[in-house]
Amino acid sequence: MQPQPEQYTFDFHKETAEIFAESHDELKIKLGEFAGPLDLLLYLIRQEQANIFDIPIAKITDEYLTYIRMMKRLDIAVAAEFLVMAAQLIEIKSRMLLPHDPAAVEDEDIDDPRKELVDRLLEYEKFKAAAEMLYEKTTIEQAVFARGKIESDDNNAEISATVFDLLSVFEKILSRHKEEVKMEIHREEISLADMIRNLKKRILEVGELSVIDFFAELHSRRELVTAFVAVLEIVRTEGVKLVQRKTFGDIILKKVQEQSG
Amino acid sequence: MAETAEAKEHRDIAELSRAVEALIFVADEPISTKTLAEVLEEDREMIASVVEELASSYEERNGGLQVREIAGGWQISTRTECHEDVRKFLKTRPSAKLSLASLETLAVIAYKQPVTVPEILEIRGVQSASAIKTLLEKRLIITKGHKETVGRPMQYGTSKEFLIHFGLKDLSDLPSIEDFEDLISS
Amino acid sequence: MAETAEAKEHRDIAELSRAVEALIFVADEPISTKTLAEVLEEDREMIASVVEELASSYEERNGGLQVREIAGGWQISTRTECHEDVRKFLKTRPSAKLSLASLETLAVIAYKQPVTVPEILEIRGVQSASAIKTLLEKRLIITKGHKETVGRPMQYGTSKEFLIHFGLKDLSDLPSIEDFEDLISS
Repeated sequence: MQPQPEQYTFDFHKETAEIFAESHDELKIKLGEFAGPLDLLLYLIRQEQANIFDIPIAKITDEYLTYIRMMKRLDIAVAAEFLVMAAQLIEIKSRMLLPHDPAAVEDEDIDDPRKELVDRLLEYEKFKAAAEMLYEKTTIEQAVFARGKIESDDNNAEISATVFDLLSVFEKILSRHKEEVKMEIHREEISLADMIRNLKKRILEVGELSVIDFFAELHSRRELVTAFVAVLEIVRTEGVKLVQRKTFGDIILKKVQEQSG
Repeated sequence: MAETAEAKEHRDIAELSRAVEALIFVADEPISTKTLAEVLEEDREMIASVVEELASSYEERNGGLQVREIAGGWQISTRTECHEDVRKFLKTRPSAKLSLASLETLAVIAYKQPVTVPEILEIRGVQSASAIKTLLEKRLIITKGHKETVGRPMQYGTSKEFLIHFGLKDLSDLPSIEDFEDLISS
Repeated sequence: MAETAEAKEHRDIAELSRAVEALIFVADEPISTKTLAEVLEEDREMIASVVEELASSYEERNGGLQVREIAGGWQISTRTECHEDVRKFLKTRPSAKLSLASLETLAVIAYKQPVTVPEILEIRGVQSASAIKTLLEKRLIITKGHKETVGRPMQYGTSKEFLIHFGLKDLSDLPSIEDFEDLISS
């Protein structure tokens, strides 16, 4: 119940959440987020300088709920796990208020409604400390550099792969494939009649047209088939002939010169 | 006769040391004593002692480089003292740090591997999906097959890149999780 | 006073030499005296003498590496005497590495097996002939008999080595899209 502004800082290498309290019910978050409900709980317990084996559950629950409410007010999405923990805290709090069963006095430790939570917090705290250790190690490693690329690396421009890579690559191929299929369906609308008209116009414009060039403009197999049929059709019905200047050379579609006939 | 043999042996070790140094240099990943022994067709113990000797000669020389054991192999790298100059030259900043959520998830995976998503959730008390995705993408963790329980959940473990990234020789190089318990309770 | 100044200068040169060595080591290309001088904010003549000194110390040490002047810059490289061992090693580098084309082809084969070359072409949209050859050579895939259709094309599937390389117990252990669904949607 301090009326003065107070400042809480939480220093995990300035990477994680901090809560600034300007007045008792006007909390402000600074930097990041808590990594989870257990992270937040540990923070609140530390702030109260409470013994983890004897958590002042009513007080901590109130503070926890204040934090959640504040997040909501700031439009920060509150992960479902935070709400689940809130419910658990309220439940523990209410069980703590129940009168003690005098018959169970000897089993007090086991019956402590907080016990399960304390176990989880202790387990979690170990890994949090391990995370901090990893953080320190990676900081040291960032000061060490491997050699620059040398010529021999070029001979081995390969990547190593994991099962995750295998699956993501497969996913990518499938989506790439889907796009192609979509494109093909889109182009299907080019009819044989359009293709013939198109082709005829091109030949009349320039006098002759390379089949290879014309086919190269096409994308889908269906278009190629339509174009192929169109070529046959135009040779059969219009004054156009096929010319090949050398064996295996390009085939030219040539307008038949009327005066030469 | 004995002297000649000795002289020959001395020359051989120097030669071997040269070859070892050259191979560690060209390898683009830490190179194991085993691979070195195979390529050089030499006894593994012999190679091991040559590498140790090489590493300590770098140490004595106190230059800009070091030979160090990492991720089950040997690597030549710059010394930490030179990091400012190197960074300035490479124009790099310390690479993007992992978020707290990713680090926590990685710590759980490192110590509990092989471990499933629900098991990580149990310890962290929060979903770790996006952290796991990040760690997979950064290749710090790899899948370790399905667990033979209901739903056959995927199991995860740490990768070789994990060891390299955190400067660890192998997993046993990690402090034990119980050490943290003592740290917390003290 | 004079002695202290001298001591300081000596320490500085050692430090400079360390930095120069580290920079030459991390540079992708031969690094010029000019660049070194700029990065280290030092006099060019000073750097030139430090580099020369470093090069001759490598010479004296007679190890597996040399500092040499090439293409207007300085570079660390292996000594020519070691070329046979180096070449041998580069040839035997872990065969477990794959190009992206091979990886794609392998992914298609793994998830669609048994599968023929035309079917792979259909899925990847690119010819996979050389990738298939590589995968066969690396023993990651094997032939699975002919498909009883027109032309009786050869079918391919993954091998036992594939399972070993990717740490899978059997093919059912291959992750499915569902396994990562939670991760990907997040």
